[in-house]
Amino acid sequence: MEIKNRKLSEEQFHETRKEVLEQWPTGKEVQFQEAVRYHEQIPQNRRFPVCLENADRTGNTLLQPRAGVALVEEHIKLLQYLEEFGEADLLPTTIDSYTRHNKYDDAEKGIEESVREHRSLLNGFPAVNHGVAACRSVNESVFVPVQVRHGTPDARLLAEISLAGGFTSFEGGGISYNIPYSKNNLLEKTIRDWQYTDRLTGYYAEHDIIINREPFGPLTGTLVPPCISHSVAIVECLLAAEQGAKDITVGYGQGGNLTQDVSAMYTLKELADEYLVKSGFKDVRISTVLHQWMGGFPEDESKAFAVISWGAVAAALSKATKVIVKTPHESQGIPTKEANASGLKATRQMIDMLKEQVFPKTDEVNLEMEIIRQETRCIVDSLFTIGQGDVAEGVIRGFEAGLIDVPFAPSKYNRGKVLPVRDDDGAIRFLDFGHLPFTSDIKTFHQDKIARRAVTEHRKPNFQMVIDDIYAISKGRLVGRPR
Amino acid sequence: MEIKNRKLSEEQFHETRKEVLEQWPTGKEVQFQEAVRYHEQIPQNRRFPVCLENADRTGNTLLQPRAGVALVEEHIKLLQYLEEFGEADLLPTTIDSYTRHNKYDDAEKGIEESVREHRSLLNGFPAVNHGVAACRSVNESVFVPVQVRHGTPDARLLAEISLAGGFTSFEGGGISYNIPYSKNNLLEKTIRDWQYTDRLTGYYAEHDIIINREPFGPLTGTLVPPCISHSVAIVECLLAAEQGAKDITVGYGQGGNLTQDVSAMYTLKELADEYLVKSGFKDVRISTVLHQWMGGFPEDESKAFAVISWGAVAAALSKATKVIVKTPHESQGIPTKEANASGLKATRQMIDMLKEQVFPKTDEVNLEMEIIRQETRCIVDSLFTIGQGDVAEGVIRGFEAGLIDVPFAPSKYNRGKVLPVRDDDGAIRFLDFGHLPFTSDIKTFHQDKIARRAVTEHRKPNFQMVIDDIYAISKGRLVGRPR
Amino acid sequence: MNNTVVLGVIGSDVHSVGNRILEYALTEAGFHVVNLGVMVSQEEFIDAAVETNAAAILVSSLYGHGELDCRGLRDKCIEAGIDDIILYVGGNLVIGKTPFDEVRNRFEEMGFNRVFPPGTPPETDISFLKQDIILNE
Amino acid sequence: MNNTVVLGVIGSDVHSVGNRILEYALTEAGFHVVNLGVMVSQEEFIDAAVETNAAAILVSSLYGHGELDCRGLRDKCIEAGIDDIILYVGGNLVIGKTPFDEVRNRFEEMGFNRVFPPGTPPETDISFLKQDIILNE
Ligand code: B12
Ligand code: B12
Repeated sequence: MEIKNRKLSEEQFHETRKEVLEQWPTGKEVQFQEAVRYHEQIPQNRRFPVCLENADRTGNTLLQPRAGVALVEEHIKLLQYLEEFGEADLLPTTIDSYTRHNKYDDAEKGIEESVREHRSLLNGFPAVNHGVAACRSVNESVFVPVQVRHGTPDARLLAEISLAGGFTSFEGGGISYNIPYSKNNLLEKTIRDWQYTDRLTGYYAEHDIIINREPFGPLTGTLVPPCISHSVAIVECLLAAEQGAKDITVGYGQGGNLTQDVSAMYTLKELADEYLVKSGFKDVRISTVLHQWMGGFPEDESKAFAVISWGAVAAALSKATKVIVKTPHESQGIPTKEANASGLKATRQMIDMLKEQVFPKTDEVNLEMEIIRQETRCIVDSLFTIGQGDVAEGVIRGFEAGLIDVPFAPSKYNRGKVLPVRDDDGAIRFLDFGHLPFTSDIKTFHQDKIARRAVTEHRKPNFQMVIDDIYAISKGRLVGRPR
Repeated sequence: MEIKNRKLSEEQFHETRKEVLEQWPTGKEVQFQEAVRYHEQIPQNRRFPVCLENADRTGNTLLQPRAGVALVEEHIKLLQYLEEFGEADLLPTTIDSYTRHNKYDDAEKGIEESVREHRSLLNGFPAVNHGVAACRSVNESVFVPVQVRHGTPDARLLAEISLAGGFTSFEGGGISYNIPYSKNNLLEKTIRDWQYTDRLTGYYAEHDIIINREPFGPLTGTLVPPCISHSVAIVECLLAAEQGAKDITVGYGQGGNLTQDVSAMYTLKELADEYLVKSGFKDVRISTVLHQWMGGFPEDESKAFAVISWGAVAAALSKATKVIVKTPHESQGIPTKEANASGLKATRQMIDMLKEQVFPKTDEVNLEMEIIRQETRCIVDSLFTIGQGDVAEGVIRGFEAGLIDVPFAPSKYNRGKVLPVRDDDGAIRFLDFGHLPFTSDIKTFHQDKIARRAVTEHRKPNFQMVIDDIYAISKGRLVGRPR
Repeated sequence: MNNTVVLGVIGSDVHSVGNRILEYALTEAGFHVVNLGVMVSQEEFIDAAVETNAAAILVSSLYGHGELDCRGLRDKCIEAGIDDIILYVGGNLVIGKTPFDEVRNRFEEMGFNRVFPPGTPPETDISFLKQDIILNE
Repeated sequence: MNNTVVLGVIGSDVHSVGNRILEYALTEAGFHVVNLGVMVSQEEFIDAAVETNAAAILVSSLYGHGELDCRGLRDKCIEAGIDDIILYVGGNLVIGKTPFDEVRNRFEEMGFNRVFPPGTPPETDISFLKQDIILNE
């Protein structure tokens, strides 16, 4: 299968479409023209792109939780609760893991068992099984825009059904929903499938319906250095834009060192804009999202509140367009609606208290920003090179060659050579560069930083140090110092 | 009564001492030489000055809650709980309000009713009524140092009993425990009484027992501009040092704007050192304490966690020696031990996550620090001038003249002319300078800052704006914008 | 309408911020406020109310000793011949976070006409106060 | 002691971080680890265990579908003739914060020998594992 970053022709698109809509009975509920008319009447307050643009214009950071349960009625109640008592600005519909792996049969069983046991046995909302009308009733039951959040390598049917179902934003991408979310899926396949999903978004855009698209920023959520997630975000922006997406939110998972996090957020939008313009896309609106710490959480709920709050600080001080909120139940399981609302409320308080404050562009921030820019450009440019100018081909070959490599990812198409570790200040650096195409200056920068930590800790930097860092926040610190 | 900042002679001291120890029957339990011997055998881990010095040396910020209940056994259980489950580094014994006003009869009734009703009807621990032995059993029942925290204008007997009772730190001062904590007490009287208390500390020091002293930093806790609390802290340092205190912790109540808070903490120690040295005190060890937001708290506990966390951030990033921790029950009432521990745990998580990070000395910080220095010097120097070189006399005349003036203080000896208000970034400025001896440059600085806010809000800065700011944090924001 | 009200913080309580704001808000709302400030004894409240012929006494208690401090206030009012005066109390009335219904009961039993939880905005007090004074006349 | 153990994350679960760490820790502790990685079916677990003559199967489930995914694993073991193999399960086994006793019961009933709560440090698993293998031999 050869993949190019080329817009799917209308013909190709419609051909595939037929197959996609046949994957599950609910596929036949999708009628594109009718869906466009449905979207036309959606009020402004329920349109994702509109709310994001307002937020950027007024300098507000919007709050969005994660949430999804098996049954429609329960899901609606959950969202209404988060809207009313959690004061969420944006809502999610998190999809269950069976649907994410296109196991609609298993999802069906999960629905049935959930009905029987009066509790959700699925870890999300099985939107495909529920179908178009159910999705619309979800969207219509709240006052704010709702996004589909998932982790689905092949999300074509999910996109068809949920967009026809009135959702105005769709998370994911052919890389970010493959590498961290699956084991055996070829990148060729998932990128192709996401070209379809993006083309669908573009097709809506051709009919004046703007759907927000959001590459999944945090990847594995575990010590991902900014340049890695930035590179994936940029590539996915370029892939989406090529298919006609007009409104994209690029994301980043908080690392914990404020200087690095702020620098990452400042460069994220800048670099996305830079590459889009360079590739000729001048009308794509870029907004940003910061994910509160995505790695392992402390068990104690009070401590979890501090982690949540620190994420809120990073989002507020870096002026993220929106922040994805964790809950005090994070380390334990899918949160109750109350726990979910309490994460939102803590975040709200912090965001609003910090509204007037910005993190200054100090020398340290400028240095960090410059490093992130250089690293990211090394990676993305090398993808263009190896793809002979085509970034779709480039990213596939790049993963093969390890020019880009996501730490701890489950996919066998990810090299898994790169090892991240924190430096003495808690910023995330590279202990092992694998095959990342970095200049020797960049490498020296990382090595020096890590060497300083090694001196502090009187030990060699090795896998044990990485493990200590993986556990660190859940054990109450940022840097996994030896005890 | 004429007051000079002059060390009380041993004679004067002993004369007063007799009277003091007769104020309540437990006074006769105090035997100075025996108390010194008792202190000599207190292990290092229970000595406040030792722990503070260690913290400063290793760059740690120590955590201290507030806590106190009516009965000895319950109080001990409370402290042990906060030590074990709250992981507190330093413990408090917060004194009840009757004792604070020397109403030992009322305290006795409170004790009796508490016994009868099996719940604490006092808002703190009545140390005077309980006496020396009870205090020792409190101190001996935990592994970390314990401080007496109160708000007592005349704390002479409390100091005698609690220091003989093995406490190694004593909060308060003749100004900071008068102006915000009482209505009719003459400054002459409270300063004189605190000279006695400081002299007692000095007397212990002459016997090689170093007791930590801590002027109460936050004053009324409500929009107090840094220069006001800094000035009081400096004056109380000078008063305490003159009487022989050797170990002093200067404090500041978080304002909420990070740049201002960090600048305040950086200048607090610097200015205290500066004035001590200038006055010839070269062997006084100064450490710092940041109080998490001391004004009105939000009712919602999740939101309270965010406020607590933001205080922890300010303490960590400004490298405070210790932080005084609030609880999620703050807006409601004296916290349960669980709520108290949860405030500690959230703070612990934040402090430890931020251990490696410092707030950079940006231009904004340098400017803010310079403003605080200038303002504080204007005030303190004017006190020396009006006191003809004597700062005790100076501060008394200064309060009379409004050269120093604490916002919202209940004391009738406070002018109450000064009005603070936040600027457009949330920093605390002066809306009304009252009679503060500021240069016109300083005044212009404040006026410009406030004018910018007025423009943003399309309204005149007036008392309504101040009220909006007083409510702001409890309503979920820093700046009280009109709705 | 008799628009004189006596305001103060009872006992050894020095929390002065809310008191300032209440004075301001009540005055803005047209009341004649006799503000005794903080650390006010029961006797001072009653003397002021008698002297100014006030329609209501507004007692604040924040610091936790409210229960101990407020007991017997209604009786003292009766002794002083102002049996029917409106008594309000508000603030952090008891020690520790307590279901407000319980708090309300305790203070209503002591003879307070209305009891307000922490964080009550002045607008609420004021609208109740106007109604109650008119009804009481 | 038979030191071969099969390790994997069951079902459609892709949480790979804990799996990496467990592999590392078990290997360091002297086990021969057959790590099947993430997204492992019941059949794959059993085939690997039979093939390598493993002493134990260590199942992780983080994502919440653990209950649905783990049912019947013991029966399949019996069918495959490895009736007595030690079965461990750990992670975030059910949906939502749940008292761990309840969780343990549910999984013990399914035939797991031991059930571990989230956040169990590898040292704990390892010391149990050594004991249980020796006892089982
Ligand atoms: C990082 C993370 C992710 C990353 C995973 C990246 C990757 N490929 O690994 C991403 C972002 C992709 C992700 C996705 C999802 N996640 Co996730 N994730 C986490 C998180 C934050 C940390 C997990 C982790 O790495 N911990 C660190 C490692 C070292 O610890 P560990 O995994 O717990 O493993 C240790 C122990 O548990 C133990 N252990 C584990 N297994 C076993 C087995 C045995 C036999 C023994 C003895 C011990 C043992 O030893 C391990 C080493 O110390 C957890 C919450 C948390 N813990 O804070 C949620 C969490 C596990 N995820 C959750 C969910 C629901 C999902 C999603 C469905 C999507 C969603 N709602 O966002 C998808 C699922 C995708 C899929 N199909 O599996 C839920 C599960 C809910 C539940 N059980 O009720 C959790 C608990 C979060 C929550 N509270 O909602 N996630
Ligand atoms: C600022 C503050 C202080 C300052 C006060 C400075 C000053 N002179 O005013 C300082 C630091 C000095 C202080 C000291 C103490 N405080 Co204090 N303090 C607070 C705090 C944080 C805010 C109070 C405030 O100003 N709020 C803002 C104003 C606008 O609101 P308000 O006071 O609630 O008043 C409004 C309403 O309640 C209502 N209202 C009030 N009274 C009335 C009456 C009527 C009739 C009506 C209708 C309405 C009404 O209208 C007001 C205006 O909107 C509160 C906790 C909180 N709320 O977050 C604790 C709090 C009140 N303090 C408390 C305590 C215990 C103390 C101390 C004993 C010491 C200690 N443990 O630290 C001392 C007591 C000293 C004394 N003798 O009184 C406790 C009381 C506990 C309880 N009831 O169980 C509280 C609740 C904190 C806590 N959770 O422990 N405190």
